[in-house]
Amino acid sequence: MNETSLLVSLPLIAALVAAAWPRAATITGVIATLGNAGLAVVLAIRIGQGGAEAEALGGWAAPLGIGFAADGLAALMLVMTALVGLGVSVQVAGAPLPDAGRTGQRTAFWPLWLATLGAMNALFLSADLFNLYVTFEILGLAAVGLTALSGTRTALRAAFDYLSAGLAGSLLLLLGVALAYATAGRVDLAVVPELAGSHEGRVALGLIFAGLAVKAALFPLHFWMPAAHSSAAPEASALLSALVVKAAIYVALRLSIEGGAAVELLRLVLAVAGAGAMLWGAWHALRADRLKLLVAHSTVAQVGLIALAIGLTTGARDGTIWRAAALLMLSHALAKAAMFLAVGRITEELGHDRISGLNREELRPGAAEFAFAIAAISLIGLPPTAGFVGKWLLLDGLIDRGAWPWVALVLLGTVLSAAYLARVVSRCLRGGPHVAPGARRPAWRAGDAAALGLATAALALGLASALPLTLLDATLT
Amino acid sequence: MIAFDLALAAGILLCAVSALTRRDRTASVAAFMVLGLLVALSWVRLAAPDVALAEAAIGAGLTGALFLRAARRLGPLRPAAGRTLAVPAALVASGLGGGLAWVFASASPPAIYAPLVAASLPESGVSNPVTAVLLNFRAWDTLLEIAVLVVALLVANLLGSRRLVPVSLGEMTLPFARIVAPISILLAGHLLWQGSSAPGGAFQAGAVLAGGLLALVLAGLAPTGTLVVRGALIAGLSGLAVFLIAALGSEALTGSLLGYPNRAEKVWIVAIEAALTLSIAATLCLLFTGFEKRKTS
Amino acid sequence: MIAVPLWLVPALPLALVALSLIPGARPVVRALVPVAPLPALLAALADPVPAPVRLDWLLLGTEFAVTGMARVFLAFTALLWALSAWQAIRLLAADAGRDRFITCFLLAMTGNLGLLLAQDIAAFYTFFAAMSLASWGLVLHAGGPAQMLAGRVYISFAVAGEIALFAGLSLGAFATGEVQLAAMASLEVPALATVLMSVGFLVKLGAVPLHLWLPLAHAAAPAPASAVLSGAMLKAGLFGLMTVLPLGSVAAPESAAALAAMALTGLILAPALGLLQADPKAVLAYSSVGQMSLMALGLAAALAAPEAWPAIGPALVLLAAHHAFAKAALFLGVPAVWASSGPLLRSAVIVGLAVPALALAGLPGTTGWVAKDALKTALGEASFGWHVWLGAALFVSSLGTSLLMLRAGALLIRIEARPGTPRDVGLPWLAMTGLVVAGLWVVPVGSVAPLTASLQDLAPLAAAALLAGLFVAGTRAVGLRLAPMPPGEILALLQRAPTSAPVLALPAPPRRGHALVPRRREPRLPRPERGALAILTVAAALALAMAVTAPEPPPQSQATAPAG
Amino acid sequence: MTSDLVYHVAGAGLLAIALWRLATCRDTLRRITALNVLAIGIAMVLLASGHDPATGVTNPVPQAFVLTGIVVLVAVTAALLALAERLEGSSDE
Repeated sequence: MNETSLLVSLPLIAALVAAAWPRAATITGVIATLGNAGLAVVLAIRIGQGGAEAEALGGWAAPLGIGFAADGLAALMLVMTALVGLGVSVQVAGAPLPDAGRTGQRTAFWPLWLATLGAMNALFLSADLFNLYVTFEILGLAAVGLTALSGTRTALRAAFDYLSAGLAGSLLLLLGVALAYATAGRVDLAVVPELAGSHEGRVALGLIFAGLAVKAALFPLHFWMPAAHSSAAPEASALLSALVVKAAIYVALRLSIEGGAAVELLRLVLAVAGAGAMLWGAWHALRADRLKLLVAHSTVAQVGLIALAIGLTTGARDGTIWRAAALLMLSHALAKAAMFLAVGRITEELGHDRISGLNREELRPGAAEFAFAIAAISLIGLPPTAGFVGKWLLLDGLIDRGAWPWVALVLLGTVLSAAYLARVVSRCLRGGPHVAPGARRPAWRAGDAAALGLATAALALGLASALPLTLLDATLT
Repeated sequence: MIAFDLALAAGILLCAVSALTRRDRTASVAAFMVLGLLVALSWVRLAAPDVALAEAAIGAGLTGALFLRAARRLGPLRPAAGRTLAVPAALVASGLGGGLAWVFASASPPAIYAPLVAASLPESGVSNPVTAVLLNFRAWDTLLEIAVLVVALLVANLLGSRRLVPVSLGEMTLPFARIVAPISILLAGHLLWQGSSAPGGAFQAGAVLAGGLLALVLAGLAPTGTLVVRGALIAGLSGLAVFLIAALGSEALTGSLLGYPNRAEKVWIVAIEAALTLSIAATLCLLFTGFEKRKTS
Repeated sequence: MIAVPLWLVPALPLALVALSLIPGARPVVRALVPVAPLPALLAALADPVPAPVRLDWLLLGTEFAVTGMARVFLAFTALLWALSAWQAIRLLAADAGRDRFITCFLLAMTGNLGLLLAQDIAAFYTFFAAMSLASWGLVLHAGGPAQMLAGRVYISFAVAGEIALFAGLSLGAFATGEVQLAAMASLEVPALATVLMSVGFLVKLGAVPLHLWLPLAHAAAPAPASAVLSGAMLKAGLFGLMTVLPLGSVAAPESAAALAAMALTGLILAPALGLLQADPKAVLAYSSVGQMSLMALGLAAALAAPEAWPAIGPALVLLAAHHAFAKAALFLGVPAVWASSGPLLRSAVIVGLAVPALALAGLPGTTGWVAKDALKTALGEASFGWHVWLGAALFVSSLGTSLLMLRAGALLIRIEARPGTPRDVGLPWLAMTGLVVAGLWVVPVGSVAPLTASLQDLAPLAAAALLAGLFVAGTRAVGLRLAPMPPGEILALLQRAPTSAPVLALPAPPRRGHALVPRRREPRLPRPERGALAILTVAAALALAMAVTAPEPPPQSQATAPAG
Repeated sequence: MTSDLVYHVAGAGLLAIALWRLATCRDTLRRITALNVLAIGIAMVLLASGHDPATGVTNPVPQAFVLTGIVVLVAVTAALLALAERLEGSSDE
């Protein structure tokens, strides 16, 4: 049986099992996540060696049927999802259950996460615009479930805003797909260059990108995102921020590569919006008074950076900048998941997540703070992390082109990200008697393993960045 | 006929405005349901009877019922506080709408799908082209669509939305439910069976079946124990399970995901559709009734 | 000689770091720390030099090789790390934080050895950063107020230096399109990049006025850490400068003058400030500032007169190696003094310490004299505007060093023995003293020409002795007593305003009482319709923009591109 | 003037009304209704595009799209309404 088929069906089957038998949910979830990681790695190795693969589902070829396109970019995203999923799964499965209230939360987590995983896998492989819309709907709904998991009023409010904004976004996407059909008569992904050739088709692409911008929380359509990501449970936030947002960015990147030089205008919009997001997110992260809010705003800024990279890709498929964008997506996913998990631990330990109250009694920071610091290094883009290699490639490409204003913007964004992350890291290093009354060091010692593992992965991927880059070479050839 | 089309379009727009501006919640929902029915009618005019059936049953019927439930629970519309940018919004929206009307009207899709469908229909195992597209050519879309229903079920389960308390609708309820329920089962079976050759299919059948079940629930005739809810949940999940197993099974047999074995396509499709019908009915029912019994204030 | 694969040089200390994560393996790690630099030593002494190693999967494609003068640097660096590690594990055997210290020590060692081998800028920078940042842990080790202050100053300078270095390397790489470190010395590298890189290295080298961290850090760190900080890591800055400056290819009189100004300031300022110190380690640190300034002066001369570089280069390497051994021997000698309780033993140790001190002062017949003479000869070949000052500068340097050595000796004689210091901390010191005598013949510096000593060479020493004698006699006669000055002049003065005990604990958050109470403020009411309006506007704008821009003719790839 | 054009315009009109309402109204239920109207509008323009006035048949593929869209929408609407009701219920917690 083919890995792609298993990648898309196994998580969904596991989601059904976990939903039907809540008692077996944890074990099912862990096994499925592990299996998914294995499949993704096997597929990535095969694509890395043998090049991109295409498959027509049911034997019906592209315009009528739906195709799967498994190339290097898709494989990289699949592995990224699998890795982050693995880390978060370990965290959720290993967490002790302090009270009965969390039992229900945890059993409800697994089917939602597995559905998210299945939808992401299907989305990365899909080569059909309408099919993408349907996967977005699964993803959006499951992500809202994850947001609402903690059950607090703020989380529910954020989940509602998230779902209604997400639905508006996907309806815009659907409208674009409808117009694409009305223009070109078909909706497979290969239609994009043809769309870019006519006025109607260009409008369709514009609507699709507007929908994607909502889904990706791209400035100025990010209004729903900080609330959703900061009010959810830490594990859910990790998944939402690290993975779910990437789905829309991935599609934007894919369309941008497919469309080539003909979608120059859309790319310019992406780049400008990305620059705006970088500054806006950084500004709010600098002013945030809660740790989770800071991290959520940093997602806005980082997504902006990635969008900027996608926007500055030249139409050529052999350019370097889109590789930089892919690598930045990967590093952001790993680092941001680690960061949210670490924040969850810090909050659990201190009993609050106010940045002003982060000082610890003794000077020695714990493992969670350490994980946060490594993740911060990767997000800022210091060597030798994956974030550094991504930014390096981006700057390299930009300087090659002589795009100095963009270089300055990227550097400014980097400095700002260093500034807002330093707010946290420096405080963790300071001493002071500012431990909350309810503070306790949780007995669960292994709780930092996932955050540390993910942060280390972001670090190690920087050292071994040749692996993802070779994999990306197998894209769209 | 153009006069009829124009009148219909005017009615549709009127209903939409009414649904979105009436201050009375019930009236607004009623307008929305009428809008659904008129839209279904217009789609019959556009030679899309399958979609019209689905819109009438699901879009107007079930969604309307959901809205009614919510309208009762959410209480009256509160006057909006704060300034809204009504005029600029209206300008932008009408500009976008006008532009879209122009763009859609000026675009004429090249005939790419029609010849392909016509050529492939004999191999699909069914003679209704819509069913062929839904369950054979683009069955993957349909599978994921069922997954959306399942995830919605999971979210509703997570939220534990308030269980519907059967209310007595007067003396008519019981006989009404007793008549409607069996009819809906018969109708669902008919729709399901004829779906392979004529308008109809799993979604329409499932929606009709769900309507019958809901009539029973509302009349207080259906059992409402935890076990029943759990059984309904399993039934709701089973549709996707069957579809996924069929997908993987077909891959094992033919080497292609959702590529049914030759000359057995119809059996596979009808089997999947049967499972989907039950599962859709259960899912829609559960989405309406909710999971957890809470005190209603 | 055993052929060592070069990747083993950074990998062995790194592997020990990884091993030290397992609590049960830590005694083994402690025992193995002194052997960790062994591959580096073998690689440096191997003849012929080991083959280069390419690791394409690492960073941007990494290459390790032993090239040119890196061999000498590698040799003395490895020796220094090995002997310092030996003393560190003995000295800190009973210290609670020894494992943390050893982890930082090993990381810094990895960085220091690795940067001498790295051929590409990414690996070089990574190793350099690892060295600088891990040394922070060495400075902070003892955890007292002085360490906290030194740590804060150190990390500020280190990070600033790292940023400058990184920016310079990036600029250089973008300008040349090369990621090879050797390309950074080419003439295509913009001046700004060279300046930034140099600033990064000058911070490490401790050139005035970027030296402020140095006396603080050296005084605060444990003695073996000071030995490697001063002996090995300062040399990394010199090594970096020798790598990235366009030495020997083009004359840069302005840059040379600027560098020379820094160096001359250092030559004069270091002894002046160092003499006022009360801590022997701080005195030694100021002497390092002076010595490094001398090396910077050599670089400045080479910048001014490129044709003299072939002579100056080897002389600088010689001087670096000599200073490394001598200064490390002095630092390692401090614990040996602590360990010597009886007056007899004490005087034996002081006599032993006189060997590196005299070598540093340039007593004829010692390595210091050989090295300084080599530099003097080399500088004599250069001819440019201000070369007439060089002789005077060399004299001042020797005089200053001699005075500092006398001061350090006087302080060392008086410091109290610390009972509990293991006796065997003296062994690595003895080994290092042996290297001071014979080291230049161990490390592959090339031929050291036998020289004849002239009476003139004794002049600085004699002058120093005279001055010191006069000073001591004068103060005795007048009954004057000088208050010692704390290390780190300007910063220390700033720090005078007393801060309460834990220095690193910065002021508490302003709203002390409210900081922890979650504010029950309801968040601002969300305005979902504003979001929808934004979506609508963006969609309409995008659609309009796409509609009015001219559609391009369908590209050629249309026919060939079924996605993937 | 053909009937297709009428439905194109009607569909676009639904889109405009729904988008306008979405951008000016804060009430949850009304917003959900507006999203539903938006979806109906999209379905209508899609079907009208798929309709071939010459032969009088509508292409089955857009029909399938619309059918899928209807089912997806009822699922999302149910989730949205459940959320809205929970929010309303927990307002005084």
